[in-house]
Amino acid sequence: MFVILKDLLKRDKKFLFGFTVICILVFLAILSAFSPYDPRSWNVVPKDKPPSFQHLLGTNSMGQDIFWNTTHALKNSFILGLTAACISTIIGTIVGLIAGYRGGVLDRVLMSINDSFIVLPSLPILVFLSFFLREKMTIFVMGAILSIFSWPWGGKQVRAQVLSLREREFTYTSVFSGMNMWKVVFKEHLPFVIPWVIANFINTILWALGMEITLSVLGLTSLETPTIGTTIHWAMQYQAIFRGIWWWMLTPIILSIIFFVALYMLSVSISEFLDPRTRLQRIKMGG
Amino acid sequence: MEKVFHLGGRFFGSKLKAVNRVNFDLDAKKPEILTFAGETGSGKTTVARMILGLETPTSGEVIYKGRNVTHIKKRKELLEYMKEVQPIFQNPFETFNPLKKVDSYLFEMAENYEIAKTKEEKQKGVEESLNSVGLTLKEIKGRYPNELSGGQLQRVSVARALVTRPSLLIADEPVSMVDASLRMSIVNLFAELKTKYNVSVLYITHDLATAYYISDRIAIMLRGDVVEFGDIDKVMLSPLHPYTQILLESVPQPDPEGTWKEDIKLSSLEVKEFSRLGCKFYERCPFAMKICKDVEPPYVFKDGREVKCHLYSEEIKNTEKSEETVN
Amino acid sequence: MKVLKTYIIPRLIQYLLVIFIGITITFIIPRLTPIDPVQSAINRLTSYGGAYMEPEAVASLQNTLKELYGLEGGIVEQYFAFWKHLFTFDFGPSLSMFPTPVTEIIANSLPWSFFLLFFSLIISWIIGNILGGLAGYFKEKKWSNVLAVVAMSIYPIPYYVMALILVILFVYIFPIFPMMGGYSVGLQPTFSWSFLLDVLRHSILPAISLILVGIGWWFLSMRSLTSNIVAEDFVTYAEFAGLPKNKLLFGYVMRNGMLPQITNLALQIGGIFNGAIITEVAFSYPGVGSLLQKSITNGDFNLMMGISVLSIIAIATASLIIDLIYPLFDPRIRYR
Amino acid sequence: MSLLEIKDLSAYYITHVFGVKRDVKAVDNLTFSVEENEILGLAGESGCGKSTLLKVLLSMVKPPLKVLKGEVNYSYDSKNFNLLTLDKDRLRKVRWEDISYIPQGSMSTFNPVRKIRKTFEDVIKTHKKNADKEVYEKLMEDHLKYLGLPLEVLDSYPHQLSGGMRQRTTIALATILEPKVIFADEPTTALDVVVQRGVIQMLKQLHREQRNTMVMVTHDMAVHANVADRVAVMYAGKIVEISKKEKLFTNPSHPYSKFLINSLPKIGDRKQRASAPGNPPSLANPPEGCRFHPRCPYAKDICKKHVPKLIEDEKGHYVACFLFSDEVEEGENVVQQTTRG
Repeated sequence: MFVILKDLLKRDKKFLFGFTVICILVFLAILSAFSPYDPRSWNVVPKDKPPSFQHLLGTNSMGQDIFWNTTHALKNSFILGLTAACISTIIGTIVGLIAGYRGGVLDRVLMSINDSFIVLPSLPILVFLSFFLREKMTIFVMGAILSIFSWPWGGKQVRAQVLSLREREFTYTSVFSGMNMWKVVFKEHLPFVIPWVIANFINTILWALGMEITLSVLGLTSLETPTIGTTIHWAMQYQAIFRGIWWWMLTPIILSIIFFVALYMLSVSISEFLDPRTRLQRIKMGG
Repeated sequence: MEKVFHLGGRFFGSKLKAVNRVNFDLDAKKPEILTFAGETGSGKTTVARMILGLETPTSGEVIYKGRNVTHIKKRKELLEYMKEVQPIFQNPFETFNPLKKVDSYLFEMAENYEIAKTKEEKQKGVEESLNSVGLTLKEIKGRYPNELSGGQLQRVSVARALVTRPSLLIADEPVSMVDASLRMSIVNLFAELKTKYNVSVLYITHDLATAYYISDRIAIMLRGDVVEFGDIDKVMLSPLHPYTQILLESVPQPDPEGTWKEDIKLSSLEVKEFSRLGCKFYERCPFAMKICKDVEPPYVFKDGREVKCHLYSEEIKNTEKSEETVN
Repeated sequence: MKVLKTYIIPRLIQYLLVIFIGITITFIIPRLTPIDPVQSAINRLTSYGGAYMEPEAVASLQNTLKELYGLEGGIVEQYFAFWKHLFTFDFGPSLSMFPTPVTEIIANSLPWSFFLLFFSLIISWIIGNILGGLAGYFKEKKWSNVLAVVAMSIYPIPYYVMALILVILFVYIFPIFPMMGGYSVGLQPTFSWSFLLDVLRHSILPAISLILVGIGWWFLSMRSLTSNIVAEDFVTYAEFAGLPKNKLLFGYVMRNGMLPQITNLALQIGGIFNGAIITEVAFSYPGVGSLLQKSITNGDFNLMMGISVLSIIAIATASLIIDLIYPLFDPRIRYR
Repeated sequence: MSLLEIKDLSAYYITHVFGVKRDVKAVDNLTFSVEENEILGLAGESGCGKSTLLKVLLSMVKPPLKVLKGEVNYSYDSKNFNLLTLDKDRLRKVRWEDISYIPQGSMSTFNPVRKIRKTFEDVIKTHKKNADKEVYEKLMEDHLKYLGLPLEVLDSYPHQLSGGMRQRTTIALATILEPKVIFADEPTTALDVVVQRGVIQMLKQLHREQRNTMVMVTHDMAVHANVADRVAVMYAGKIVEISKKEKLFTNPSHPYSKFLINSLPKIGDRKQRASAPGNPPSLANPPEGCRFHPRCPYAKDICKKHVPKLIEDEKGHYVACFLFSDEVEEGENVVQQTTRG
């Protein structure tokens, strides 16, 4: 695994950028465990102080240190993204595999449902749903809600991959070599499906975080747990821009730009690298 | 057996009879190479896939050593059948998973069909089948498909099929993707398998030259019908059916004088040929008669082979023969 | 005729299925959640007023609200009642702006949203595809890679963050554009030229933020599409025949690249709609988005239900229309 | 006077993938010529460089393919030029009007979203700028009638035509401006036997009546036997033998040609056929000296070190093998001992 990592870091600039940024952000998220201030409590530090040595990124009108607050925000956002991505990848892959392998009526039914979820505008329904669950909203619940609308993209891709693999000659070779269906799926087809699953996993994290920001701005998430979205929400609430407290609004904006671009670069370079066609070329090069 | 494909959209597709009442049998005691020849879309591959169980025929069935194997459900029965009947595919580079080592398939065969008890015996069995195709385990151990040439890969594919000592090989266009100069080594290999390991081979091809070189009997197919079926020399040296005649005439011969005599009429409406009621060759046949248009020609046994053509059927001979041809 | 059977009918069935699933979900959500909407509405009403109400008044209020929410009777009756209301587009009165029915409120904010979404979608689709096509065709050129990197860093930014960036840039640092609203305060909405100009000035910023992110996506997908098409036989063959560059680019490469982009449009329209709503909230542009925000702050259940149902129907219809015009462009489907 | 002269032409695929630099020596300093109004067949296995050679002769050179050295000199009706160094406009004019190209006839030789008529018009308009609409119509219809193709082909889309019909239309398009030289890259490989015969008949008819020169690439020796006047056999990027069709098929000289011809099965003759031993070399690092020596039963040690030159051992017959040239190894270099008459 490390060989591939070293390989990628050396050759693919996109991966280099994406990987380093994500590592820094993960490090910051871990750092939140040592934060001197409790993220939920207010008025812990003097209000509205510009960035200084004492408070690296300054403080906000709620009396919280922005730097430590951001580390917590990162931790929660990571958790949210990962839960949404895990749930939807599992559901999507299962649906994709069943539709791809079973075929026939089941395939048509699953795919029509899948396509309907893709076309449905998710925001109004998510708003409607989180409006009702407002009291019980935690990070994990939010992740589960978001995964309702993110699993179909994965399902569609996995099914397309499976359909093409099923017709390939080496599938028949393995069937006639006595391998039962499960062995064929896991030993022969999985290495082809995995790149799509990974790229999709990262894209789902991207989508989930984007959605979280949207919903928190509308005030529909648990506003006291700090995430990127809620920091923006409070900054807007306290009219940070009007009152010239630019550093309060700037941190979440820059943070989200780097975070999202890094994630996207990562997903693009991983799907390019793990894509069998290019991997085949690498083997031929004795790479 | 017969196979009707349901073509077209989800709800209202058109019917396409890919294979129309084909029946033939192979003698278990006498190993033989039987060829199914025909152009693309003649249904020869569909016949092969039906025997291998990859397609279920719409009507008719496949009997293997007295057992009806058309609809096998239980896995044990399927394994037994597959142990005896193995396929060889067309494209050597697609037969093996590009991301897996080539020899893994051979050991997979040895494992799943329990050809031997201990690991050494299995290794010996694999080594033996590789030697029977002129390769050694050392040569291909741990290699990826793209590190071997097309000819080598096709040999490994044959070796894979031989691990379980099958009695019937279904080879669908096994040499069409192999270079001309290496092609003969694979073709000779099939002939050798028949004599040395008495393995029968069902050879599916559009290349009549290699078919003539190795097979004992041949069936010429056109749009789902077997138009001529019989001993190789009879069918290829003195063909009766007009389609076989034109087919053999059109095969380019590798000697300078073998150029074609006169021009031929090319039909540009293939699809219509499929749905034609009478003889599928009516459109282009120089001897087409009125009866050929709507009445399906019967199978007639004439000097050593079966031919599906009105020209040779008894009751036509004395009544309408005199009528001038339509085309 | 054959096109009807194999292409159009399956799409219609899909359309009905989308609407069915969407509506059923919106129907189930309020009934699924533990808290009873009627109860929370009553608490809000009573707590605001502070006035003490006799038990009977509270009970009668409860019944009327139940009737309003369509909550009485078994689940199945509610479901059919719900569909009956749906066909007449009657979602009951809005709670925050009490007497006016929901459909009326949505009706006068819909044109704003439609205007913003439609134009920014078309502009970003056209510019994104043309730029992407050019970049794909001239893949080796320097500018094509630079553009790609730029697109890759714009596309993933979420709509709201993009909106904020533009607000900071164009309202604070270079105050050229107005910050909020659909038109200057105090102006009467007439069809005069000056009013239209003013509306335009207000909608520039939200449109730009939608267009920027849109262009990023269309550019990247079109670029990868065209770089594959350029390697196709018919392009190299036409190039060999000496066809002029622009005919090759537009007649051969772009035309074939645009086809999958039409189907993509049908799939992406839901996502772009989400973007439009949240951008409206950022600029408090008087469209469906701000309406949604108002309905959340006031806990206006009926309005929220109305917006969800109507947007589902609107988006499903838009996606159906795009799917239906696709055969006009692709002869391979028209002539089997 | 030969129409086309190629002087020590070399073209490699320079690939630089994942940090590994590799040159595939697809065409390795070839010198030969194509005579006026002949059909020259280019034969050889897959991966021997014949298609690459064709691309270079048409100067359709795109990265990663790169021409290192050599000239491709055309000379016909008082015009002669090196195609590789021709300026852009003249190249555009020459292509299709004088030199045209028939591809393999895969699914996508025509623009899938436009009618065949439109593609024909595009080509004709770029070369006959001044003419108006009727002239195009008439030119197209006459040409198709002349080749025996139904006119409704023009109004249909490529996916509506059968494989054979699409290939015949491609040939019609390639020969509509009556070019001097036609290059065909495996024109009949994707076709069935009967349709292949029809297409080859069409090519020969065009050759006879348009009096043009044709270079046809195919790996099917039997097609060469029925079409070509002379055949050039290629092996691993080099031409090993050029000979008249009759001589090549009755008694080939180069050992590789011998294996190639003897291994072809013929209907009606079951003589034991043998394949060439060993496997084709990889063009990335071909064997030293004569590239066939690892598989050649007559290999001498000179063959292992030096590359045989393509010499004319008989009138119009060329071969590149030390069996036929009397060069003897003198220390490091190779000296011409005596030249036979």
